Amino acid sequence: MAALFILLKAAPEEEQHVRFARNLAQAAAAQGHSVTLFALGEGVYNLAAGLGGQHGDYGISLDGQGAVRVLYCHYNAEQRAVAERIPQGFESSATSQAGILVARSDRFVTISA
Amino acid sequence: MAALFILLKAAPEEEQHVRFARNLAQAAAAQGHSVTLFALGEGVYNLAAGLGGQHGDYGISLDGQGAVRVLYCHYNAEQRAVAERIPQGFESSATSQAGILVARSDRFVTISA
Amino acid sequence: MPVKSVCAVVCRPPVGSRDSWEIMRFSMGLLAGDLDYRLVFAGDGVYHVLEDLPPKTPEGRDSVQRLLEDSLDFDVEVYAVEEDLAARGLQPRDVAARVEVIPARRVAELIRQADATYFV
Amino acid sequence: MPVKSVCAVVCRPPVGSRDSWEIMRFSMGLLAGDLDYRLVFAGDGVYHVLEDLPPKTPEGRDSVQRLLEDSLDFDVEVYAVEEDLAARGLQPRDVAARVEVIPARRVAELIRQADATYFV
Amino acid sequence: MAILMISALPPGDGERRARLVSLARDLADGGSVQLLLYGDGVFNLVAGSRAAGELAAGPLELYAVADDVAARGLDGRLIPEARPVDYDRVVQLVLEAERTVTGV
Amino acid sequence: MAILMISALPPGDGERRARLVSLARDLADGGSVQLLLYGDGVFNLVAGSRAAGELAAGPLELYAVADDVAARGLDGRLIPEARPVDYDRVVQLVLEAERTVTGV
Repeated sequence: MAALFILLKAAPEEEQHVRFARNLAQAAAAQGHSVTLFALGEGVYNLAAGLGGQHGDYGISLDGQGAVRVLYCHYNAEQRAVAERIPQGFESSATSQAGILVARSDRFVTISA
Repeated sequence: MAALFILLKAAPEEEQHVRFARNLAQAAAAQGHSVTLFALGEGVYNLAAGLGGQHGDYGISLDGQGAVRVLYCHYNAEQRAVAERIPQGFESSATSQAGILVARSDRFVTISA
Repeated sequence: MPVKSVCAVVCRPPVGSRDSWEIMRFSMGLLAGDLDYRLVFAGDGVYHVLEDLPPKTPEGRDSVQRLLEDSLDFDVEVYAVEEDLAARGLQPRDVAARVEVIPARRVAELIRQADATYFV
Repeated sequence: MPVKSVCAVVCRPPVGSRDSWEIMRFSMGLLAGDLDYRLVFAGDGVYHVLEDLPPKTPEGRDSVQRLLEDSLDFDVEVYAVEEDLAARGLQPRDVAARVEVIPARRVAELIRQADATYFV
Repeated sequence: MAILMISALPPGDGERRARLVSLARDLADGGSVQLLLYGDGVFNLVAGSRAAGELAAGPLELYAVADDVAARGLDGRLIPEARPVDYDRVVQLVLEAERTVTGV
Repeated sequence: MAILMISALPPGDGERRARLVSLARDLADGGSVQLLLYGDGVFNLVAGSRAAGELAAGPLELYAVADDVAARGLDGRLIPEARPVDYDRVVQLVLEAERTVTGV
């Protein structure tokens, strides 16, 4: 089994990238690989609770079915004032931790708008 | 004096567009023109309170110094779960109202990422 | 003099991002102001008028196809640029009904007729 | 086999959006993992290495110039593509100190040496 | 007819610039076409660049937001055809134009 | 050496595609280069398009995310060189590659 690190730097608006990141992460996890998804920049918006609103047609759920480890850049979340709206299951992190986790991974792919 | 309608469809991340919209709106208002700025899509994020966070280096203030009328698409704000974070001075609106306001304006410019 | 006519030129592809969806939705609002509104698909925007574009996205929300239908139902004139279709391997028979295929040079004419034009 | 080397190729312009700023900041974090990290400016990315780029944006925050300086101070190898500079009217004398100007074909070599490369 | 185009087009997107110049040619017939560049779009006007050559060859009056020129360290480096403007002048350009074309 | 490129490049951005193909040529020397397209990037593979011609002429193995092909109504319309893949196969491609190049 391998370890995969995915950097997601795309807003919910950019559905193609968020969808690709989510589906890649879930497929790898389902195969038994260790998967880390790190949300950077606009990517942190994907983790904020309540996306979709009453209309429910906005945002792609990143809930990892337990198997995908999801972290986000706390600095970016604070800038956007969404830090307190990110659910518990997602881990507050920093770019230095991301660097350490990349070094422990077998593959590192970025997904960006 | 003329009436200017500005559509802003750019996230805070896209600083060049937000800056241009703000500076154009403020200069026109300072000359005595009637200015309406309508935030659409990712543009609504620019109005959410708390942008910048503790670091204060993110987002360009759109507070209109009173002279610029600022509206936003309520549907887009709800999708992004930021409707309740938009300060009072900014008006909740819809695309149909935007259409009526465009028809009452002398110039209509869009600013988009 | 108030704005009376508006032209939207969509050059971005239709499915991957919500960009064009959002601006097409906004533009429909112009009809509430009784504005003359025309919609042109050029560049990668021509993929919007594919007859076979599914009405739903993988997540089940309405795709741009629905907005295109709505626009046509409200009698918005919708155009697609011939050369841009051809460069993308698309034929006139691939284009949805009621969309007019025009040569690229006609775009300038449409822009000259509109008080305000915006590219997306 | 764990990732040991990473190459970032920045092709977007430096000031108008925070895109490249964010990815340069992220990439600095790779040094915490003791990764070999190289930074290449190509296309519109070459404007990042302009000697005269102001250190502050109009709103007073640090510009990418500061991140470039930081990268160089941490001994990150920084490259700019000669052909892309020339096409933009920029001369080697316009380029900030410690940035190495390389011909375009060298980029492929740098990519072959890195386990993971990402374009921005 | 006076037509004002407003854009922040990235200089590396040569196809988009070609489309803009070609459109300007079609529009210029019997009138003037102005191009106002802001943000990273002002990089298109650097003297000696391919982009500036293409834009200067078109039937365009060229304007650049002066603040954005300064923010990129480009003072004194633009082609002479490019006129730096402040926001008061931008407002004037918008109001004087009979047609506006944005995001082009 | 096996190198995997992953991209959603818009078909209208010919310069970016030219850069990608040229890079693939430089990288292919003595190994294989795979290009996985997702999202609107799969439009590049439509039979009869300029983009597909350029990509098929390069030293590239071409892959397209099958879901994204279907979501655009393109089933049966891609060039024969393009192999549709599901996400299990995408995972395999990523893990088998010795080098990854993303966002290209």
